[in-house]
Amino acid sequence: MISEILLIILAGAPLAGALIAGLARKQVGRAGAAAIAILSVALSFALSCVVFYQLVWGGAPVFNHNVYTWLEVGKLTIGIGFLVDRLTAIMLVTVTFVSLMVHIYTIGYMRDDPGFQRFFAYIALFTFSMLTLVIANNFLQLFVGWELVGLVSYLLIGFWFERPSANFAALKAFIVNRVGDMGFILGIACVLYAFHTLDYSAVFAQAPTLAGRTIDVAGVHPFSLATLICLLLFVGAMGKSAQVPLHVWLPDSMEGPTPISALIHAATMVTAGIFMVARMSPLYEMSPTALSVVLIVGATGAFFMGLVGIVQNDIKRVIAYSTLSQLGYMVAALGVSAYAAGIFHLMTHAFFKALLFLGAGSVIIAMHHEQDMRRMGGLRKYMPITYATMWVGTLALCAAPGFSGFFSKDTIIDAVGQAHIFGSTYAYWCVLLGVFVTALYSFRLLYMTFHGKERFKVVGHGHGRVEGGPHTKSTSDDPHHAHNPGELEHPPKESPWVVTVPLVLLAVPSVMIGWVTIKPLLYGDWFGKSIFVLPAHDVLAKLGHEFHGTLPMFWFSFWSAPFLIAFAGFLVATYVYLFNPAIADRAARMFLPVFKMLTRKYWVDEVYYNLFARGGVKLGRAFWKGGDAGTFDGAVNGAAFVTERSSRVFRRLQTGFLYHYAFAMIVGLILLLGGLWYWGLR
Amino acid sequence: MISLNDLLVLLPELYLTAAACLVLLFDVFINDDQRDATHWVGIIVMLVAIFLVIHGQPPQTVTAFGGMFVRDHMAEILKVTVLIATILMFVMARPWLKDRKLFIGEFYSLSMFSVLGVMLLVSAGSLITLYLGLELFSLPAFALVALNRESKLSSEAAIKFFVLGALASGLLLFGMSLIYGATGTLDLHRIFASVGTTPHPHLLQFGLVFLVVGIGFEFGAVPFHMWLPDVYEGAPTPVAMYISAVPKLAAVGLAYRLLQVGLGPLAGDWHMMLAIMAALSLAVGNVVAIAQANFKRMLAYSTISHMGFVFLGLANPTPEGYASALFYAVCFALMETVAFGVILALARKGFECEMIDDLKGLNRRSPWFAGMMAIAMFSLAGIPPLWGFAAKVLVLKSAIDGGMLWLAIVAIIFSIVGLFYYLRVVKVMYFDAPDEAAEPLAAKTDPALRWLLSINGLGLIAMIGFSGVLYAWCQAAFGA
Amino acid sequence: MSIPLSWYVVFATVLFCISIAGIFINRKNVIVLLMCIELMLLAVNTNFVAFSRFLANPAGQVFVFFILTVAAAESAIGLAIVVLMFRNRRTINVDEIDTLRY
Amino acid sequence: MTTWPILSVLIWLPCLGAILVLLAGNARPRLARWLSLAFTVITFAISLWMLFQYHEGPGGFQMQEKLRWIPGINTSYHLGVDGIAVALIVLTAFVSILVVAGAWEVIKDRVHQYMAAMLVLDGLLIGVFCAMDALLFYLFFEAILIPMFFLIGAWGGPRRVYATLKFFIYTFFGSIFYLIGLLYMYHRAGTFDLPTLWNFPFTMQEQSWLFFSFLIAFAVKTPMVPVHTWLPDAHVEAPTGGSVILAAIMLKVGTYGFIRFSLPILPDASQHFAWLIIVLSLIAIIYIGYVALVQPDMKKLVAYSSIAHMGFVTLGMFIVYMLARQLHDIQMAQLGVQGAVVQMISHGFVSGALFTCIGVMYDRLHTREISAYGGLAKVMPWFAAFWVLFAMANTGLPGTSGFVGEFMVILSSFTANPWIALFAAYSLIIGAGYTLWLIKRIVWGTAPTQKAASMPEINTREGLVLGAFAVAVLAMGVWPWPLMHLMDSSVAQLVTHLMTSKV
Repeated sequence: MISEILLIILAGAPLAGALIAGLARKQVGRAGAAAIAILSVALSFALSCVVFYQLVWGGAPVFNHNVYTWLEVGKLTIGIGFLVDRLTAIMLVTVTFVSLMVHIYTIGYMRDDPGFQRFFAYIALFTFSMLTLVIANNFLQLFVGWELVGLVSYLLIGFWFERPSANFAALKAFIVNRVGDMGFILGIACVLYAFHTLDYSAVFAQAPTLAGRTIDVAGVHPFSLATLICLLLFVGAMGKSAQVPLHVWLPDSMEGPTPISALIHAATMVTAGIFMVARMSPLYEMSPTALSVVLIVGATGAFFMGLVGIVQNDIKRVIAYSTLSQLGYMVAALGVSAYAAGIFHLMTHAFFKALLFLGAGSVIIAMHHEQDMRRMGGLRKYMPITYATMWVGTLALCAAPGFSGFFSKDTIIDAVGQAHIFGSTYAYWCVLLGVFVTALYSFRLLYMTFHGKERFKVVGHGHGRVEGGPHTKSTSDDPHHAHNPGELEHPPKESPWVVTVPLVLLAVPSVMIGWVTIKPLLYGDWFGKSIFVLPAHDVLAKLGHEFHGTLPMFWFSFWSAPFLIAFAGFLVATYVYLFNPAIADRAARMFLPVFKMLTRKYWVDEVYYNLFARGGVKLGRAFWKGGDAGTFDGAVNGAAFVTERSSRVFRRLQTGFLYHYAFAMIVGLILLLGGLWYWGLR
Repeated sequence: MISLNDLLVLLPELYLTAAACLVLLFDVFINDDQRDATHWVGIIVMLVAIFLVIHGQPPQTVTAFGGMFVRDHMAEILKVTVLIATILMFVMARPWLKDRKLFIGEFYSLSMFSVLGVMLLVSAGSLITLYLGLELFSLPAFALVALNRESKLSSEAAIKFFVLGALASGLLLFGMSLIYGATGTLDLHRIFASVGTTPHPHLLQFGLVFLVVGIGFEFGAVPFHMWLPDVYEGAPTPVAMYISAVPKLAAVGLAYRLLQVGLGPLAGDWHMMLAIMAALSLAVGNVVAIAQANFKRMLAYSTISHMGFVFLGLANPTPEGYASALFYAVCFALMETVAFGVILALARKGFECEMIDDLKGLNRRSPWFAGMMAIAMFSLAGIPPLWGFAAKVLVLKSAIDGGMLWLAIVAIIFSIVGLFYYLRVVKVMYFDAPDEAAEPLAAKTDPALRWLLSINGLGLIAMIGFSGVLYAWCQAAFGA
Repeated sequence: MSIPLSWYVVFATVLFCISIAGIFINRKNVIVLLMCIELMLLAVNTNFVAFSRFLANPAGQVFVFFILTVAAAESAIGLAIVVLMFRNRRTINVDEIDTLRY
Repeated sequence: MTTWPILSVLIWLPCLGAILVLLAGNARPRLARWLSLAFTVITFAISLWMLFQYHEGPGGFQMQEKLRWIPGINTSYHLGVDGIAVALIVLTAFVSILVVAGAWEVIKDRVHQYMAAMLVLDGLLIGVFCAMDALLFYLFFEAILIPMFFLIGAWGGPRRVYATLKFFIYTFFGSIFYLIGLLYMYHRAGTFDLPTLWNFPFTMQEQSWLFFSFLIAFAVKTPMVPVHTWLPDAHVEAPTGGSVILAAIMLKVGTYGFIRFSLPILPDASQHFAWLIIVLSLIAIIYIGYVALVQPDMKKLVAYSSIAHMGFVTLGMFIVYMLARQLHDIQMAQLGVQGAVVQMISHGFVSGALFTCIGVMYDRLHTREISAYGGLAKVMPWFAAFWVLFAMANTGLPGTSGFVGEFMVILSSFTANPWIALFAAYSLIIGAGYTLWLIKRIVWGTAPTQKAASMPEINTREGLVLGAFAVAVLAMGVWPWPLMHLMDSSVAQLVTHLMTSKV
C-alpha cells in the first residue's frame, strides 16, 4: 500500500539532499554533495516506481490525505497533503527519472565549475519543488510548488551570476512567470469564491454545479464563472508553460547550464501547466469558451514558435523554440479535451527533449562551450554516441513512425482534427504545418552540427585558459570569450561516460515508450477518475474506435498527412542544409522581411522590454519626482517654509517702542468694546 | 467689627507680612558674607507659610472682614503653588545672584511682599482687596525687574513693565469704577447678585471689557502681551522665572474672582472675549516664537501661547473649566521653573546662558541638565508621558465640553507649530556638537540647585501618574 | 440745581482718554508717562467719588483713598526706575528705549 | 489567569532597564550592551510566558489590569490583550532583542543612550498593544515619538535633523487630531474605556468626523498614501536599529489603531468610507511599487516597499465591510482581517530582516547607494543567501511568511470584488520587479569597486541575528497555523462585532 510516510520520504528526500549539499558544503565536499543529491533523487525515483507499481498493478486505491493544517480561519482550513492517483504517478516517475538522469549527467557537465555543489543543491531542490507541485491535493499547495519551481528556475537561469545576460534572463523569467502567477492566484481566489474550499476532491465534486453560475466582473454584464476560473488558471499555465504571449522567457532561459535546460526548461517544469490543466479537467470541461482559448493559444505556439526555430543559430535556442512548439502541441491537445494525449506527449517529450538537450550539452562540452552552430559541423566522426542518440531524439521529435513522439503527436493531430469546438480548424492547420516546421529545424540542427564540413579550426594550446568554469562559458552574446570564435585548443572528443550513459538511457524510452503505453494511456480507461472528460468532448473515444493496436497505426501512418508533411520537411532540410547550403542564404535574402521577422522573434521581446521594463522605470521616475518629491513632500516642506516666513514677519510687530505697546493694548480694548457693541449689547 | 477669627483666617498673610518686614530688618544688621543666612531664613519663612496655608485651611470656604477676604480651596492651591515656585526661585537664584554681586536682602523681601500681594489677590472678596493685592504684587515685581542696577536691559524692561502695568491697572480700575457705578457695591458677591437688577447694564458691560483687558494683561494674552517678551529678556533670569510662573497663577485667581464670582451672569459676554484672546495668543505666541534666538524670549512667546491654553479652560465657565485652567496654570508654573532652572544652573559669571545656541551639545557637556531641559521642553510641547500632556488634555476637554470645538482645533493646530521650537531646543542640545570653548559644567553647580531642579524635572514625569489626584483637588476647589 | 451724574462720568472718561492718549502719543519724556498715569488714576477717582455720591454709598470714597495711596507708591517706584534708567543710558527719551524688541 | 500583573511587567521592565543602562553611563559601553541585551531577553521570555498563559479558545481580552488614573475624566490604567495583541507583543519583544544585538559594536558613540532609547521603545510599544483605555493608548502611541526622535536625530545620517523633525512633527500632526477625536468621544460617551466605547452608539455624522480624525493619525503612522513621505526620509537617515524598529513594529501601531478604534468604534463610518481606504491601499500597492522601482538608495527602496506592503494590511481590514455586511460572508471577512494581521506580523520580520541586511552592508561600505554594490554572491556568499531569502519573502514567495498574508488578503478581496483582487495581485509583479531588480544589482553580477569586492563575510553575531529572522520567516511561511489559531477567535469576535450597525 501507499503510506503517508513513504510519500513524505519520496518528496522530502530531495529536499534533504538539497539542504545538505547546499548548507554543509565544507563538510561534505564536492563529491559528497553530488553523491548525496544523486542518492536522494535516486531514492525518490525508486519510491516513485513503487508508488506507480502499487497504483497500476498493486491495486492500491487513490491516496488523498492531509499531512498538516496550513491555514485555518473560522471553518475554512487548507492543508498540506498528498493526492496520488495515476496521473500523479506518471508525473512522479517521469520527473524523478529525468531528474535522475540529469543529476548523473551533471557530474560530467559541471565538472570544472566552482559552483558544482550549489548546482546540485539547486537541482535537488527543484526536484523537491516539482514533486510538491505534482502530488498536491489542493490549490494552495499547487501554488506553493508552482512558485517554488519558479524560484529554482530563477536561481538556475542566473546560475552563472557574473554574466549580465544570465542575470537579465533570470529576472525576465521570474517576472514573466509572475505575470502568469498573478492570473493563477486570482484563479485560485475565484475557486475559493466559487466553492469555499481549495481541496481538489471537494472542488471537483462540486464542479458540475458551476454550470450556469455567473459573476459580475465588469460590473455590467454577468460572466460565466467556470470560464473565468479556467481562463485565470490558464494564464498561470501560460506563464509556466511558456505559451504565447508569455513565452518570451523560455528562449532566454537557455542562459542557464544545459542540464537545467533539459530538466527544467524542457522536461518537467514547463510541463507543469499542462499537468495543471489536465488535473483541472473537471473544471475545464465546464467551459467550452476556455477550451477554445486554450486550443487556439496552444496551436498558435505550436506553429509560429517552430518557425522561429528555423532561423536560430544557437544550438540550444533551436531546441528551446522546438520546446515552445511542442508545448503548443500539448496545450492544443488539452484544448480539444484530449488531456490524456497531452499528458502522453508530455511524457514522451520529456524523454526525447531531455535527450536532445543533453546531446546538445555533450556537443557544447566537446566544443568547449561554443554554442553557435555556424562554428560546428562534421562532428559525427568525433562523437559517435552523441551523434546516434541525437538522431534518435530528432526522429522522435519529428514523429517518425515508430518513435515515441510519433504516437503522441499524431494522436494529438488527429484529436485536433476530430474536434469541433470554436477554432479547431485553425488549430488543425497550425499543428499540421507545425510538423513540417519541426522536421525542418530539427534536421537543420542535426546537419549543421554533425554533418557538412568542420567550420571550426583546431589551434595549438595557445591560450592557457582553463576550460569550464563560468569564465569560459561563451555564447554568441557573451563578451568575454575563452578564445576567438571558432577556434579550439584541441579537437573535440566524445564526452565521458557520465554524459553518454544518460543519453543512452534516455534514448531507450524515446524509442520504446510509445509502443507500450499508448494503448492503456489513451484508449484504455487508464487515468480513471483523475481525468474527467464530458462525453460530448471526448475526441479520444472517437479515435479509440479507429484504433486497432499500435502496429496498424504504425503502418497506416506512412500514408497519413502528418508523416508526408514531415517527410517533406525532412527532404527540404536535407537538400538545403546538407547538399546545398547556399540556398538557405539566398532564401533568407529573398524573403528578407519574413526572415527578419523570424530572427527578431516577431519583435515581441522589443515591445515588452520597451513597454513594460523601460516604461515601468519611466513611470516610476515620474511618480517619484512628480508625485512624492513634488506634490506630497512639496506640500509638507511648503507648509514649514510658510510658517518660518510668517514668524519672521510677525515678530516685527514687537517694535520695542513703549507707545506701540500701549497703542496695541488700546486697540485691543477698542476691538473688544466694538465686538461687545456689535454682538453683545442687549 | 474685626473679630479674632477674622485675623485667624488671615493668619498666613499676616504672618508673611511680619516675616517679610523682619527679614528686611534682619538683613540690615548682617554683613554681606553672612547673606546666606537671609537666604535660608527666607526659605524657612516660605516653608512655614506653606504649612500655615495648608494646616489652617478650613474644610469649607470662610470669609473675613465682611467678605473682603475669602479663604477657599482655590486660593489655597494657588497660594501653595506660588509659595513653592518662590522657594524654587530662591534656591535656584542663589548661585546666579552670587556670581553677579546681586546677592542682596532686598531680593528676598521684595519677593516676599510680591508673593504676599498674590496671596491677597487670589483670596480677595471685594474689588478693593483685589486691587490692593494686584498692586502689592506688581510694585515689588517692577522693582525686582530692575534689580540689576547696572544693566541697561533690566532698566528698560522695568520701565516698560512699569508703564504698561500701570496702564493696565488703570484700565482695570476704570472698569471697576464703572462696575461700582452700575451695581453700587464693591463686594464681588453683591455685584454678582445685582448684575441682574442693575439699572445700567451697558455701564456694566463696558466695565466688564475694561476688566477683561486688565486680566488679559496679567496673563499676557494677545494683544496685551507686548510687555512679556521684553520683560523676560531684560529681567534678571531668576526674576524672569518668577514673572513667568507667579503672575499667571495670580491671574487665574484674578480672572476667577472678577469674572466668575463677580460677573458670572455676564459669562455669555466674556467667555467669547476670552476665546478670541485665546485664539490670538495661540497664533501669535507659537508662530513668533519660532524665529527667536534668545531662549528667554522664546520662552516668553511660548508663555503667551500657553496662556491661550489657560483661556481654553476659562472660556468654559463651568467648574470643570476653571478646574482645568487652574490645573494648567499650576502645571505650567512648575514647567517654567524647570526650563529657567536649567538656564540658571548653566549660567556663569559673565555668561548668561540665554541664547538657544548656548545650549549646543549640552548632552555631551552635562547630560543630566540636558535631560531636564528635554523633559521641560517635551512637557511644554504637551507630549506624553509628561505632565504638560495631562494639562493639555484637560483644557482641550473642557473647551470641547464647553462647545468650543473650533477653539480646540485652533489650539492643536498651533500647538503643532509650537512643537517645532521646543524640538529645536532639544535638537540643539542633543544633535549639535558643542563649541570647543564650552567647558563641562555639571561639576560646579550648586548642589541644592541641582537637587531641587532634578526633583522638579522628574516631577514632570511623575505627575502624569498623580494628575488624577491634583485634578480632583482642582475640581473640589471649584465645588465640582 | 445740581450737576447730573452723567457729566461727572463723561468728564472722567474724557480725562481718562486724554491720559491714555498721552501714554501712546507722547514720544519724548518718560516723566510725561508718569504724569499720564497719575491723571488716569485721578479720572478713576473722579468716577468713584461721583458714583459714591450719587449712590449714597461710602465704599467708593474709601476705595479712592486706597487708590491715592497706591498711586503715591506707584509714582515713587516709577520715578526710581526712571532715575535708574537715566543713570544707565543717560536719557529718558521714550524714542530711544527700543533695545528690547522683535 | 496569572496572579501577577504580567502586562505591566512587560511594559515597565524594559523602561526600568533603560534607567539602569543610563546609569551605566557613557564610560562603560560593554556593561550597557549586556544589560540591555539581558533586559530584552527577559522581556521576550516573559512575553512567551504570556503567550502560553493566553487561552486561544475563549479569545477576548485576558490578563486585564485596571487602576484609577484620572478619575476626574474617567480614564484609567486599563491593560488587556487579545490574540492579535499577544502576537504583536511577542513580535515586539523578539525584534527588540535582535535590534540590540544588531547594534552591538556598530554603535560606538553614546552606547548607553542608544540602548536606553531602544529599551524605552520596547516598553512603550508593548504598552500600545496592551492599552485598553483610549487615553492610555494615546499616551503610549505618542510617547513612542520621543525615543525614536532621539534615535534618528542622534545616531542618524547626514540629513538626520531634517528627517527626525519631519518624522516627529508629521506624526504629531496626525495624532493631535486623533486626540481631539478621543476627547469628543469622551464628551459624548463620558469615558475613555475602550470596551464601553466599542458599544457606544455614535450617530453616523459623529462617526464620520471621528473616522477622519482617527484616519489622519493612523494613516500617517501606517503610513498610507499620500501622507507617507516622512517614512522614506526617516528610514534613510535612521540608524539600522531605528529603521528595524520603525519598519517592524512602529508601522504596525497605526494599523493596530485601525483594529482597536476605527473598525469597532466607528463601524458604520468605516463601512461608508471603506472605498476610500481601499482605493488608497491599492494606490499604495501599485503607485508606491513603481516609486520603489526607481530608488537609487537601498533603504529608500525597502522603505517604499514597506508602504506598499502595509497597503495589504489596510486593504484586508477594510474589505471586511463589503464581505461581512454586504455579502454576509463572515468566512471571507475573517480571512481578510486574519490576512491583514498576519501580514503585519510577517512584514515585521521581513522588513526588519531587510533593514538589518542593509545595515550590515552599510557597516562595511558606509553607503546605501545600490550602484556601490554588486556580486555579493561571490564576495559574501552566506550573506547573499540571506539576502535572496528575505528578498523572496518580500516578493511574497510561498514558503516564506511574506506569502501568507498577501495570499489571504487577495483571496478574500476577490470575493469582495474581483477588480480589487486584480489590482492587489499586481503586487506579485511589481513587488517581484523592484525586489529582484535590487537583488540583480547587488547580489548577482560583479563587484563594481575593489572595496566592494573585499567586504568581509558576516561575522557570527550578524549571522545569528539574520538567522533568527530567517527562522522566523520560514517557520511562519511553512506553518502559519499556530499564529492563525492564536488570533482566530479574537478576529471572529471582531468581525461579529462589526456586523452589527450602531445607527
